[in-house]
Order: sequence, then C-alpha cells, then structure tokens
Amino acid sequence: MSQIKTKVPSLTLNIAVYAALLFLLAVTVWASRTDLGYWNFVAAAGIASLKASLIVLFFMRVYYAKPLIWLASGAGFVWLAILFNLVVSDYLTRSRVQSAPVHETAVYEVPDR
Amino acid sequence: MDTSFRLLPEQASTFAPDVDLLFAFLMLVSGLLSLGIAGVIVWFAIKYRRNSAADRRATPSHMLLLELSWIVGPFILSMILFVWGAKLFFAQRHPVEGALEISCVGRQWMWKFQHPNGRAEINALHVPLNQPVKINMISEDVIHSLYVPAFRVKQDVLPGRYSTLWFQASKVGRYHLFCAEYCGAKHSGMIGEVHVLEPTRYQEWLSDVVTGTPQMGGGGRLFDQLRCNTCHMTGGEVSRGPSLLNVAGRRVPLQNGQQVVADDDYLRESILRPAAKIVAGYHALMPSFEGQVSEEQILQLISEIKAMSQLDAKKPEGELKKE
Amino acid sequence: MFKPASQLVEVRADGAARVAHQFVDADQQHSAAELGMWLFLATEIMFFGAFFLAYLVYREWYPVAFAMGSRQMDVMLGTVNTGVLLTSSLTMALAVRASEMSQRRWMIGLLVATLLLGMVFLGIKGLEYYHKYAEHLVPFAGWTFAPAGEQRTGMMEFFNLYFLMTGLHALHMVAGLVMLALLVIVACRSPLRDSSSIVVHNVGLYWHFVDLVWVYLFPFFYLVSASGSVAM
Amino acid sequence: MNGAVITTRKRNYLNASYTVRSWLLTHDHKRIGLLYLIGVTFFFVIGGLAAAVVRLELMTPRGDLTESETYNKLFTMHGITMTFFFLIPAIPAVLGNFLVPLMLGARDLAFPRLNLLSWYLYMLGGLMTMWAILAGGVDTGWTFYTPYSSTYSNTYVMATAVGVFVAGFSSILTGLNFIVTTHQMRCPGLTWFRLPLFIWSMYAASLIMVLATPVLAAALLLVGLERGLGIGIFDPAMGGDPLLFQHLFWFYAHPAVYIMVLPAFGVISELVACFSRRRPFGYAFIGYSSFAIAILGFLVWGHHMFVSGQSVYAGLIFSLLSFLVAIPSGIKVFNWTATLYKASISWETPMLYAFGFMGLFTMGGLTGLFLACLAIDVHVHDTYFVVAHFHYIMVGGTVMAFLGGIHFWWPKMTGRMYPESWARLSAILIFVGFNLTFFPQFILGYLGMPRRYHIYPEEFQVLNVMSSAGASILGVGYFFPLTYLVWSMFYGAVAPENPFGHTGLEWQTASPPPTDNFEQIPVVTQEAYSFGPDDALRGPSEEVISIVQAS
Repeated sequence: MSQIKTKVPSLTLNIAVYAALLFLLAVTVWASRTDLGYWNFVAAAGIASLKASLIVLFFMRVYYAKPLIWLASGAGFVWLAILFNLVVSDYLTRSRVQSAPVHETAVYEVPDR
Repeated sequence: MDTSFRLLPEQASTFAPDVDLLFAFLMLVSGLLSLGIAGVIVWFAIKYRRNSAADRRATPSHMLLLELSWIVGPFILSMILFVWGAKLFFAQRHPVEGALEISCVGRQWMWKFQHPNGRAEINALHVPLNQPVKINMISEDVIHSLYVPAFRVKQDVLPGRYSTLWFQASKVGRYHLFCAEYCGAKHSGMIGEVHVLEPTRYQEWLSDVVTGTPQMGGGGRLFDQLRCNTCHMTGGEVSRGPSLLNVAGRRVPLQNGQQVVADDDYLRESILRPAAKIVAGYHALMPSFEGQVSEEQILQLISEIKAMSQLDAKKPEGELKKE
Repeated sequence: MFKPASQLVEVRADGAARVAHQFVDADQQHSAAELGMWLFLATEIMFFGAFFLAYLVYREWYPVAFAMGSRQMDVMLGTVNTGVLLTSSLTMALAVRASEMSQRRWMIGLLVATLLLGMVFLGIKGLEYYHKYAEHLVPFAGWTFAPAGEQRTGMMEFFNLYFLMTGLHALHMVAGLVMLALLVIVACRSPLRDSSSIVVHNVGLYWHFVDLVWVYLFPFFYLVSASGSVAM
Repeated sequence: MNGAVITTRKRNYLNASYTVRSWLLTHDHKRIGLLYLIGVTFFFVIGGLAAAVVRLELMTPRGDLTESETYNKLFTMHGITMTFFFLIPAIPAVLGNFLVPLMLGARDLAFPRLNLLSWYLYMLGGLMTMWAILAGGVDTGWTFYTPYSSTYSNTYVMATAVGVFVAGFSSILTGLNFIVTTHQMRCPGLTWFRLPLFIWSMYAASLIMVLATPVLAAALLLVGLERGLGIGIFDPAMGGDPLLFQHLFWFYAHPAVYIMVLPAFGVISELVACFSRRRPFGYAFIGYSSFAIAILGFLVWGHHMFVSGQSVYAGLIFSLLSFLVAIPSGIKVFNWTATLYKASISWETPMLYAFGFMGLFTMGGLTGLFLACLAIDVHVHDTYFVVAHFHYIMVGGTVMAFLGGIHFWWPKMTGRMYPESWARLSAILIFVGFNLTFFPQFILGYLGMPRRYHIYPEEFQVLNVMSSAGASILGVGYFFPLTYLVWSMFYGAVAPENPFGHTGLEWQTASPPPTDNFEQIPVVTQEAYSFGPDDALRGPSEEVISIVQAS
C-alpha cells in the first residue's frame, strides 16, 4: 500500500497551451487563404505539427515524463517516417528514372482565339 | 521446345549469360560459406562432445576483432553483390534506342501481343534474333507478370499504367512464356511460347497474312474511325487540338505552366481523360474516350502517334515548321 | 515563453492504491499502465499513418483535384469543430489534473464537459456528412458522384480519403466517448482511488491522440490551396 | 537437483484447478501459453493438410487431382493459416508467453487480462478464417494483392481479411505486453545485460509486432472497404494505385518474417548455450543484432517489389538495405558456431534441432542474398526459388526452433520428460524430409517454374516428384512429436527442476512452476549463462540419464 506523489502541470500552463493552440488554428486558416505556392502545404503541415507537439508535450505530459515515455511516444513517429520516406522515394522517382530519355520539347503552333 | 530434364535453364537472351555468371558467383560464395559453417559445426560437435577429452581451457566469451571481421567481411561482400546486381538490373530496365516495339495486353487469362505492323497474336510471341525488342505492357484487369525464364526477364503488367520490358534474343528456338504474378483461377494456364526467329523469317512471319489475323495499320484505321484528325491535323497546321507530330517522347508545355513528358502513360491519359493535362494554348474541348476504346486500341493509337513522330523526325528540320 | 518545469505543482493523492498481484508495488503498476498506453498509441499512429501515406501519394498525383475537392468543404464548420475539439482537449487535461489532485467533483464536471464537446463535434461532423451526401459528393456505396470532367478521378480519391479518414477518426471519437461515459459513471458511484488516476490519465492520452489526428486532418482536407502541391 | 524421486506433486499451475472454466478464464501466462499451444497445433495441422494436398497435386504436371479453383484455395489456405495462425504466434505466444515472466523473475505478464483477450482474439480470428475456408474458401494467396482481392476474386475474401485483421490485434497485444513486462517487471538485479538472449529477441520481435501490424490492419481494412463499399484507394478505375497496397502490405509482411524468426534466434541461443555449457560467444553482439534486425527489417520491404513497377531508384535503395540486413543475421550464426568452440556439447534432441536450425537457416539466409540481388531477383521472383527460400527460413528456421524449444521446455511446461530416442529419430526425419522437400525447389525456381502453378510443363516433373516424396517424410516426421508429446504428458518420466542443467531463472523453480512462478521473487546476482567450470566437464546429471533411459 503506497501513496503516489505526482507532479501536475498548473492551470495557467494548461490555459496557455490552449490559447496557443487556438492562435495556431487561426494562423493556419489565415495561411491557407494566402497564396504561398508550394509553401502552402509546408505551412499547413508545419503548423499542424507545431500544434501536435504542444498537445503531446503538455496535454499528454511527455515533457515531464521519463525517458522511456519519450522513446515510446517517439517510436510511432520515427517508424512512420520510415514508411513515408521509402514509399515516397518510390513515387517521386517513378517517372524520372523509368521513362525513356527525354528529347527536346515538342513544338506547337498556338491557334488564334 | 527442349523438354528434357536439366538443372539450369537455357540461355536465350543477351541478359542470360550475365545473370548466370552472377548467379554462379553467388552460388560459389554461399556454397563455400554454408559448407564451411556446416563443416565447422559438425567438427566442433564431434570434437567437443561432452565427456570427450578435448582441451577446453582458455575459452574466450567474446573477441571484438573476430566479431568485427564477420561484420566487415560480409559487408564488403554484399556491397560487391549489390553493385554487380544493380548494374545488370539497370541495363535490364533501360531499353536501348531503336528497339522493336511490341505491345502487350494481359488479361485473365491470356496474353495478346501486337507487332508494329499490326499483326496480332495470342499466347505466342514471335521475335527476331539479335535485335532488341521492347514490350509495352498493360493489363485489362488484375496484375499479371510477363516472364520468359530463358531470357531471365520478368516484369509485372499493371492495370491503368504501362510497364515495359526489353531483351535481345540470342538463340533461335521456342521458349516458355509464363504469367508469374498470381492472377486468379487459370493463372497456370496463362502461358505461351516465345518463338525466336531469324530476322528474315520474322519478316516473313510478319507479312504472312494467311495464318495470322492481319490488322495492318490498325492504329491508322482507328485514328480515322475515331476522327482524331478533325482536331489533331497531322500535317502540322494550326487546329483546335495540338498537333500529334513529334509529340511522343518529348516535353509538352502545359496550361498550368508545368511540363510533362509525353510518354505512353501521358498519351493514354490524354485519350481517356483529355482534360487532366491541357497543352498550353489549347482548350479542354476533347471528349473523353473512356469506355469507348479498349486497352489494345489505345496501344494501337499510341503506336500510331509514335510512328508519326518517327516519320517526321526523318524529315529535315525546315519542313517541320511550316510558316 | 513560459517555463513549463516551474509550472508543476506537487500533489499527494489520498486513498491507498490497489496493486494487482503481478506487480511489486503501485509505482510499478503505474509505470506499466502508462507505458502500455503509449505503446498502444504508437500502434494507432502507425494505423492512421497508413492512411496519411495514401493521402500524400494521391495529393501528389492529383494536386488540382485535391484543391477543388477542398473547396467543397465548409471551412467555417471545420474551424469551429477544430476549436471544439481543442477545447475538449483542454477540459480533458484539466480533468486529469483534477483526478490527480483528488478533486472528484471537478474531475466529474470536466469529464462531462469533455463528453459534451465530443458529442458536439460528432454532431457537426454528421451535419457535414449529410451536406456532402446531399451534394452528391460520396463516391462509393453506389451513390452518384456529381463532379464531372477533368478532375473527376482525382476528386473521387479526395472524397474517398476524406470519408475514410474522418470516418475512422469519428469512430475513434465514439470509442473515446464510451470510455469517458464509463469513467463518469464509475466516478459518480465510488470515491476516487489512487490507482484510478492512471486510468483517467490513460483515457486522457487517448482523447488527446484523437485530437492530434484531427489537427492534421483539418488542414489536409479543409485548407488545400489550389496552388499548393506536395510536389518537389 | 533432487527432482528424480519426487512422487507426490506440489501444488503447481497445472493442478491448481481442473475445471474447464479455470482454463478458459485463466489469467495465468503459463496456462495461456498452453492454450496457444493447442491453437497453433490445430492450425499447423490444418495448414499441413492443405500443403499435403498441394504436394500430391504437384506429383503430376497435369491438374488431375483438383480443379484450378480448388488448388488456388488450397495454397491460399496453407499460406494464411501457416503464416498468420501458426508461424507468427508459434514461438512468441506459446514459448514467449510461458517463458517471458519466468525468465524475468516476475509473477506474470504486466497485463494478464489483456493476454487472455489476445488468445481469444487469436482464436476468434482463426475460427473466422476457418469458417471462410469451409464456407467456400478464399483464393487470393496469403498476400491479398489488389485489385485481384478487392475487385476480381469471387471467394470469401472479406471474411478471411476480417479474420486476419482480428488476429492482428492479438499479435499487437502480445507484443505490447512483452515490451511493458520486459521494461517494468524484471526482478531485482536483472539488468539488461544479464537478460537471457531469448528475452532480447522476444523484445525485438515485440517491437515489430507493435509497430508493423497496424499497417497490415490498415491495408486489410482498405481491401475490405474496397470490396464492400467501393472506397477505391487501390482501384486504378478510381484513380488509385494497386502498388500502394503492396507497399503497405510488405511494410508489415517483411518485418513479419522477423516476427517469426527473431524468437527462433532466441530459442537457439538458449539451446546452444545450454547444451554446449558455454555462455554464448559475443553475448552483446547477439543481443544487439536482434535489434539491428528488427530495425533494418523495416527498411527492406521493397525487395518484394523489384519487378512490380516500383521505380528503379527505389529498387536500388531497397536492394542495398536488404543486403545490410543479412549482416546481423550472419553475426548470429557465426557467434553460435563460435560458442561451440571448446564447449562441452551434448546431443540431446533440442540440440539436434539447434544444429538443424543453424544449417537450414544459413542456407535460407544465403539464398536471401540471391533475392536481394536485383538482377537475380528479376529472374527468380515469384518462382519456386522464392518458395524454397522462405520455407528454409520459416520451416527450416522457425519450425525447427519451435520444436527444439518445445522439447527443451517440455519438462518445465508439463513436468514430464519426452521420450529421448523417439524424439531424436523424428528430429532426424524432419531434417532429412525437409531438405528433400525444399532443396529441389531451388532448382525448379531457377529453371523458371512460377509459384502458385497448378499445371506445369512436363520437364519440371522429376523435381516436383522428389519434393513431394520429401514432403511425405516430413509429414511423418511431424506426426511423431504430435503423438509422443501427448503420450508423455501422461506417461512420461517425471521431470526434475532442471533436467538439462541450464542457468536461466525458469529452471530455478519447480517443474511445473507454481501459479505465481516463484516461491519468492528471485534476486539475480550473476550474468546470464554463468556455467561453472564443473558444468563444462560434467555430463548430464545422473538423474536425467536414469530418467531418459527409463522412458
């Protein structure tokens, strides 16, 4: 029969994290309305990851946890990175390597409108 | 076909000796290794059997150098094998220029081939000796795999996407052609024969319209039937659709500013879903031909488009661009 | 920036822990339960990861169709829903905190709040599903799929993935709601035990994980910009 | 060691209660291990019968025993039951369940109820699959390739996929349980580098179970949804890519090979150490190599896809990585061999299996190099060469280790000795039968005979007949242990605490162990495999000799 002493994050911390999350939500909606080209996707994914980290670190308390929990919480993401990287390396290089050597650009006459 | 009992397959393509040499090297290495290990195990098992009088003093529980040696040794060996295998593979995956192009459609459960002049055949493939042959393949249903053991080549045939395979036959004869990817009930019936003929015999066979099903100029006829040339003028004039001369294999500028290489997959997509990638300067006017043309017909059209490019490439540059 | 470490408050739970026979002490039991939950979440990450992979591949293949599909989404409802879910994460985090500080009433209240917010989320989600159904944007189950023309194929893939991924997410939400409801029922009946705070903590982890998935789903489906392509 | 004359049995996990209910609702990891043993044996027999019919059919090049459809269902049934319901749970769920807490000096696994649940999930999944097979069968092959499985097959794909999906959860929960138990429940003094190598390899295998299985679940779910609802993620007609399924499937299914074989490595490490009375040579390297395999094993799945239409570039990467995974496997074989040097080797049945394993696994592993090698794989992919290769790994490796392990821990599990001479005879039969069955298939494969062929060209017949003949010997070899082990449960000689003189914690408690494993939680003060100088020179204990002779 033992008693557990725990350390719990304070109320202010929780609220601060919550506020940050809402702020990032606003930022991501705003960013999607702005034309950043390729960077739109990067911004969306980046902000989402930032939000995710806040949730994992503070709401899920990994920030205060033992190294073992850091490992366990990271393992899924690391293995996911393996899956993504190797599969995407296939998709991105399929046409590049497999198609016949590329000749010059086709020449088109553009019709009058 | 040679149906006698043998331990190694026939070598009937230029790839075969290379692959067999690599195989022999690997056999040698792994044979030596496994016999060596087995020998050592048996020797130790007998020499150090319990109650034997063998010397058991000074037995190390680990030796870093020894451990490293059997990490580094196999590493070097495997890198040699990797590079060797990769070089051969790279050659297998890159057809030489000017190969004879034969199209192939796989379906449950037959192989259909079509030669450049339109002659088609089922479950049989006639190819000329000593000439590179490239096969453009697509499946109408599930995944199949074209496999000719005597040539040491194999490539899966996918639905919705072209894949290619090439070889150069080096020995006259008849060889097995298998489907190697499980494709349903009659998978083991999806087989055929490859006939390697002397080039002259091959030409004779191509023009032998009595025994085969002649489809001379199948692509061209289809081109007319589908009225492709109402928009795609073949003369190079300005028209509603982009000219198809000199398109195959080249870069095509798109409306969205990107470029795409007009490979078989792009041409197929443009026939089935024309609006997916619009050529710069044109409008999405073309109707979709999805469901109206079969995979074989698409292959015929593509080979027709390719033929236009080749025809034209021979003309002098000046004639190409009419002012 | 705040300093999180200084934001910790030490608490001591009252009541004795019940230790299962295979464990030496409550500490061991507590660590085992937490590690087990995290490993379970790792499997969930891999599970959802497979679908995110499919998403990435097809977004790369059909950048325009994905942008067009995204334009059919109700960004307003999506944003509100994200806010609802983030708020539920806050209430959940506070519920866990309350359970550790042995504030039973607070804990029950916060759990109920989380439960209600989760239900609001599912309600809004259901409304959106109904809209999509009414607009003929469901490409499977034999329903008519309205979009025609050049991007039809890509949009089919977009909506396939949309319903698949948000649907699986919603199923996980339902599972989470059931757990929350059970917790509330148990907590109302009997006083808190020391060992129950790890249960609340683990349910909290699960709830935050579900939130985490949505944090990615929201921009990936609602906010695809037409010019944004994943392509290199 | 004073177990020879025990006549009245102490209270143990077997005789603690006898009711059916006490077995079906047990939380005891040892009992759950035995429940799994019943399950895997049942599925092994089913899968074996399917294989027997397949081999009979292949005696002739014509399809004269079964229809094509039936043949396809048979090899599918063989593949699915053997991989998902025998090989994957065999060592982890039977021996792992029984041994992990014992070896850690714990009273049970961390989550006993979860453990029982995982057995039920396993049986539920297995029985659903059996139902699908009885109802009409499934013909996709164990690989479920799309679009054949999702659109074209007219068989019970859904029910089978659901069965495998459910069984997958069992695998996940088992892995999760082992990882948590290994981390949290080691007895005092049992540091990581004092762990038996069996634990290291079980831990590595558990890592794969936890991280890879969910991806299989996702892939199967997608196949099911595509079949049932038409959500076409892999359907080219809906803009999907069938190769994506292969990526997801092999991301699981290649590491799954290591779920099967890593625990086998663990068993062999124990057997080699015990029967040569030596601490395994390079203990740390064997342990690390388990982790190296678990991690590298996740990076090589694309070598199943060299000819699938995957990009050439990806093929090169996967080939390179596949070669790398051979290195840690090599480390193990070399280290076991080195352990035998200056050892004191006795040739009891488990050790015979270990010898067999080392030989067969070496051949299986080396032929893996052929498949990693791009140009050769193009030729032998999807031929009998591949079939032979993975049977060398799975049957020559996993099944040999499983049988060796079952014999080795049989006295601990049941409290009875197995009959030594029968056991030796069948070990030899299995070794001979196995080689005769599968070695000809390497030649067949290089000659070009594709796998999953019902009807084949005549020139392949001689080798196929050899293979079928070998299979009949193999079948007899498997039949013997099935019977004499059951016999020994009732009539075998009573086993002492530690009949083989091993050092592990599991041997320090009674045979069979009490319900809580140990009278009191042990404290470890030594490294694993600390055989004393006397052990090395001493023969098997007098008691054991007398027991063996008596049986």
